[in-house]
Amino acid sequence: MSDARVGVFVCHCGTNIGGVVDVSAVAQYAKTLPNVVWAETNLYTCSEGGLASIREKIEEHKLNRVVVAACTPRTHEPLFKNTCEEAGLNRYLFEFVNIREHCSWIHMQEKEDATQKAKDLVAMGISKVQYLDPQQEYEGDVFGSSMVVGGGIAGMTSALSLANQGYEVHLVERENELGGLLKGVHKLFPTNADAHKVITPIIDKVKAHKNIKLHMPALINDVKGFIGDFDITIDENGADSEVKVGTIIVATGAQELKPVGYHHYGELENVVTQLELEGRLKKDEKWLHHIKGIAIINCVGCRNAERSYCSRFCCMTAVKNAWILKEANPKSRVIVLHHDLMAYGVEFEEYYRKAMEAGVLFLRYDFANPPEVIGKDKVEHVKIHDELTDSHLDVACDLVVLTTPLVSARDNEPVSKMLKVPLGDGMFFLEAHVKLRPVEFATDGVYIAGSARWPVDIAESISQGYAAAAKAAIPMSSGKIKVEAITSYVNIEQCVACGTCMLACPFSAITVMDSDGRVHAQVNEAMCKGCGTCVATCPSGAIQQKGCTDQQILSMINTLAEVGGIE
Amino acid sequence: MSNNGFQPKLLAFCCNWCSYAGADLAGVSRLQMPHNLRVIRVMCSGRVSPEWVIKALSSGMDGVMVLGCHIGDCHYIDGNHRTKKRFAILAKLLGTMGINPNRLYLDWVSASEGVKFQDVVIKFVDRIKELGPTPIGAYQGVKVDR
Amino acid sequence: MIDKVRQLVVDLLDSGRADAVLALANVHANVQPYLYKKGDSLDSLALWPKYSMGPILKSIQAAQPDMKLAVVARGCDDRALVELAKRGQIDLNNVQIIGLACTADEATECECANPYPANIDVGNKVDGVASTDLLAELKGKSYDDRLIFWKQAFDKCIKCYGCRNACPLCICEECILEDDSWVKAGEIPPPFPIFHLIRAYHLSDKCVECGECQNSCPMDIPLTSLYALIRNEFNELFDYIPGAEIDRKSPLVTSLEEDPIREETA
Amino acid sequence: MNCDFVLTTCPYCGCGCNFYLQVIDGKAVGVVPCKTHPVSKGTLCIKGWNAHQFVHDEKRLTKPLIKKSGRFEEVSWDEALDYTAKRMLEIKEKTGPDSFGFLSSAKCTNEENYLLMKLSRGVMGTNNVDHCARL
Repeated sequence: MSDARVGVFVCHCGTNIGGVVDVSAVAQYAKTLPNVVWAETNLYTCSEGGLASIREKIEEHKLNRVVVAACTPRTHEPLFKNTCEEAGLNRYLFEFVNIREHCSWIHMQEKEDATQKAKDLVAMGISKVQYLDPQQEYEGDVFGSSMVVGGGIAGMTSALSLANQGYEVHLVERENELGGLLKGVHKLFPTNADAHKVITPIIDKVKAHKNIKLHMPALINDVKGFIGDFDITIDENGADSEVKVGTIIVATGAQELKPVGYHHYGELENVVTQLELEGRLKKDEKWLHHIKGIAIINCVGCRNAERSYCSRFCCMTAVKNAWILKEANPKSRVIVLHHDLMAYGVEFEEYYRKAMEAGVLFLRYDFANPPEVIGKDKVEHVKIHDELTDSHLDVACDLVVLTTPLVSARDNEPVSKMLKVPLGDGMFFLEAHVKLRPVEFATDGVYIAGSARWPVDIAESISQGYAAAAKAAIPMSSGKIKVEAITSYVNIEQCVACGTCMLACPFSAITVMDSDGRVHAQVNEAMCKGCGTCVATCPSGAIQQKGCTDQQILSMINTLAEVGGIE
Repeated sequence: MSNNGFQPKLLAFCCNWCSYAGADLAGVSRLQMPHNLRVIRVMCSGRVSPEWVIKALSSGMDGVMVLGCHIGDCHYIDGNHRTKKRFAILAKLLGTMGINPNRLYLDWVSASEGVKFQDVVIKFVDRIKELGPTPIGAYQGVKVDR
Repeated sequence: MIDKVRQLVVDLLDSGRADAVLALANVHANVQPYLYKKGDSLDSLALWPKYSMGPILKSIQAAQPDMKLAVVARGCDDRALVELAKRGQIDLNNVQIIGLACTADEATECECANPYPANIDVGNKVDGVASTDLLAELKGKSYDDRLIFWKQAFDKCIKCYGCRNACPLCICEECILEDDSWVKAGEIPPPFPIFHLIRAYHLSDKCVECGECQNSCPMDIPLTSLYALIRNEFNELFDYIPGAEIDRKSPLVTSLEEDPIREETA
Repeated sequence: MNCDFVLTTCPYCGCGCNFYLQVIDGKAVGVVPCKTHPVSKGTLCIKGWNAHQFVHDEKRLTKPLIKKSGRFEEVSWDEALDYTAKRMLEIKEKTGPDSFGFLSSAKCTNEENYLLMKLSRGVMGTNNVDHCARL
């Protein structure tokens, strides 16, 4: 890069660097390095004075490369890049050398070695900066419309929230009515409100909303594109239709586990799951009156080798239904057999205590010897080993209710493949970060809410629905997305279209395609996150990463090998 | 044990989101460590080409360290999965060719593990001091008949 | 054995199931690759010495993609074709493979551990060469002694790039070993160990044990042994043999969930 | 489409390694070393591996040229040979046979090298003959 005119700015940072590293010696040394036309020291390069000096020197010496040796790029790089830009220099023709956190502060007793190390690091930075190219940041438009997949409580919440903000929402529901799991639920804990009284108004609002286009029953067949510009093919009663949206919210929910193989489920009459019980209660409560003994067995088919997780709210469902059964038929004996009862928070704990006061018995069993349901063609009695009193009971029962976990919806796999978003344990969707980005996928523009990610109750589904809608509104409100110019790019002549980079890309941002007769890899700048994993898999270097090309890094290695004065 | 004052020349590749931030934290906490290491920042440990490490070791570096995010913490989902596998086979190749694989060190340092960064650097410098200067350095164009 | 091959080739050509068959021919007392077409006499058909069929088939298919091709393939060719297909270099749908198993002598000459294709049409499976004296010796050496061994072996290298040119899986358009910023130009022997270590790493998930690198090395550098060691280590780490399964991606591109590392190393 | 393998000798030096030019539809596309050749036994040097590249290179000279007023112009073989012969004799006349030097090449066969030696000594009368046939 013979036409490079490099300016080097070495910072004292008061005594933070200057107290250990001989800053002026580093600047003097920098002057001797290739294509360095200016080198100076500043007391505080990040101060207004320091920044002004950079702008002046770029002007004065027609600098086309700037190296700042100071603190860490992770804090001050944007500041210095903006300064270069203000002086008319492309912000990507800049290299930051860390001689504070990585040098002066960690070698405070070894002044000469720290100075030598600072020289080496500056020399490496100067060699790299010569191979940097100017870059333009990719800017894409964002369609002001969103697609919500799944018409359960979470999906409807997101749809209504976005629609109320004025965005067009395409709500796709697989079944032929909205409501998801809640359709089959009788009453809701902890208020015992009727489920349909809660869900029906929401469904009506969704159906009535002018901004919500309801596709029901419908399935998504194919998803192309990226944040801001998704082309989605929907299969609606046999016909395919194309929809263009800017963001996608996955709210496909989950389904109740049918515990075949546990406690003679499906073999004996009156051995039912919680949802099946709720179905009967919804029809009529009269059949309860002649039920005398009820056993509710929790944790059926989970917290075991097959399914290690706890489904969070099924304990509360058990407590609710136990209480309802007890109140409907006070003389009956209602026993809840549990292995740790999850009743977190104030309301749930209160609800649990009321159920106890209402006379529901709570016995703890150990997974080692679970309750045994016995009967010829319908359930007759249940053998229980009560762990606390270490006593064996044999209780007459004419109804056994199995509390089973929610398991992932059966079409999570195809949806995850279409959206190229990962699945975590138990085939639930995997969010970008459990704490920092709970309602987003790592793939930009795709969000998640409700039990599709993890079994959650209604309150949590609703809050996640709002959160996902809020997140989706960010790119849609600005209408633009800007991608930092650190993405990878393909040198078409060198690429033999072996597809290795495509396979290695964590974000499926690379496709192998045919453009005017030559087959080669192609990077989608909007989807590429700039991690560079693809570049390291390409044996020929046909694909490179802006700001981190092999040539740039090799120049640093070669410089260190030649100058690296470690005595 | 310090191999008569031999000061190893070491190179490290740190990922912007975790190990580089861990190194910064070590700096902010003034955790003192040997001066033998020079750090090159990359966006992800998945970007570190094994060929760079081969180039560094062949150019006279006594040791190379690659530090990424812990598996599962990678900012780019599973960029570091590839890192782990690439350097597992590279370590074997180095051994086969006769370069002690301990001259290559792969580890995970999170943004909050300043102390671990210091510890990793100190241990690596000691380990290389024990191994002594790279035998390859002597071969750069110089005939060696041991 | 050779008559059976002749028969299979003739059937393929006469029945029209193949437009051409890539095999070997004895012409003017030399054995060469030869593209048999319908009506060609099969008298000249030859089987040994073997030539690497992968790259030749690739160039033919590139010239005429829709041609129905057949190829007489030994184990190494068969595996090379799988790895080339995996990387989009050839389309196996248009290729019919006549699987030829190597004889014991042929296996010994190549020091080959898997001297047979996936499905054997001609010849029968013989046990491969599990190890050689050199391999045993190398495994026993200390790191320093290995370095001296390979340094002295590669001191003879005249950088003819024959190992790379002959290798069916070296498919780059431009090779970084010819790039001055990677490997200093104008030096014979090329800088050690970067030249040979980079190629070793590039082939660590591709080498199909065809021995063509050593066969084309004018300086008799024991490359077959080097790559045998590398293949063995790769297989130990990832339980992966290049060329074995067309649908299995290289462990170096997949996530740890898809392909974990078998023995946990540092 | 036809693909042939044409046995030939490497043109670059005197070793005489043999390889097959892979010819697809009349165009040399690659080199396959001949494994059964007694000298090279399936190996080549860096020149041999790239010997096919100059065959179709557009910068390759294919017609005799004579520089007229500063520019090379294509001429017939007869005109080129007559012109060369005429000028050689004039120079020999003017400045004597030893003002000539003849350089042959490993690219030529022994017979051609012999003929050049004969031309130099027999016709032009000079001993200034040399050859680059170094390995």
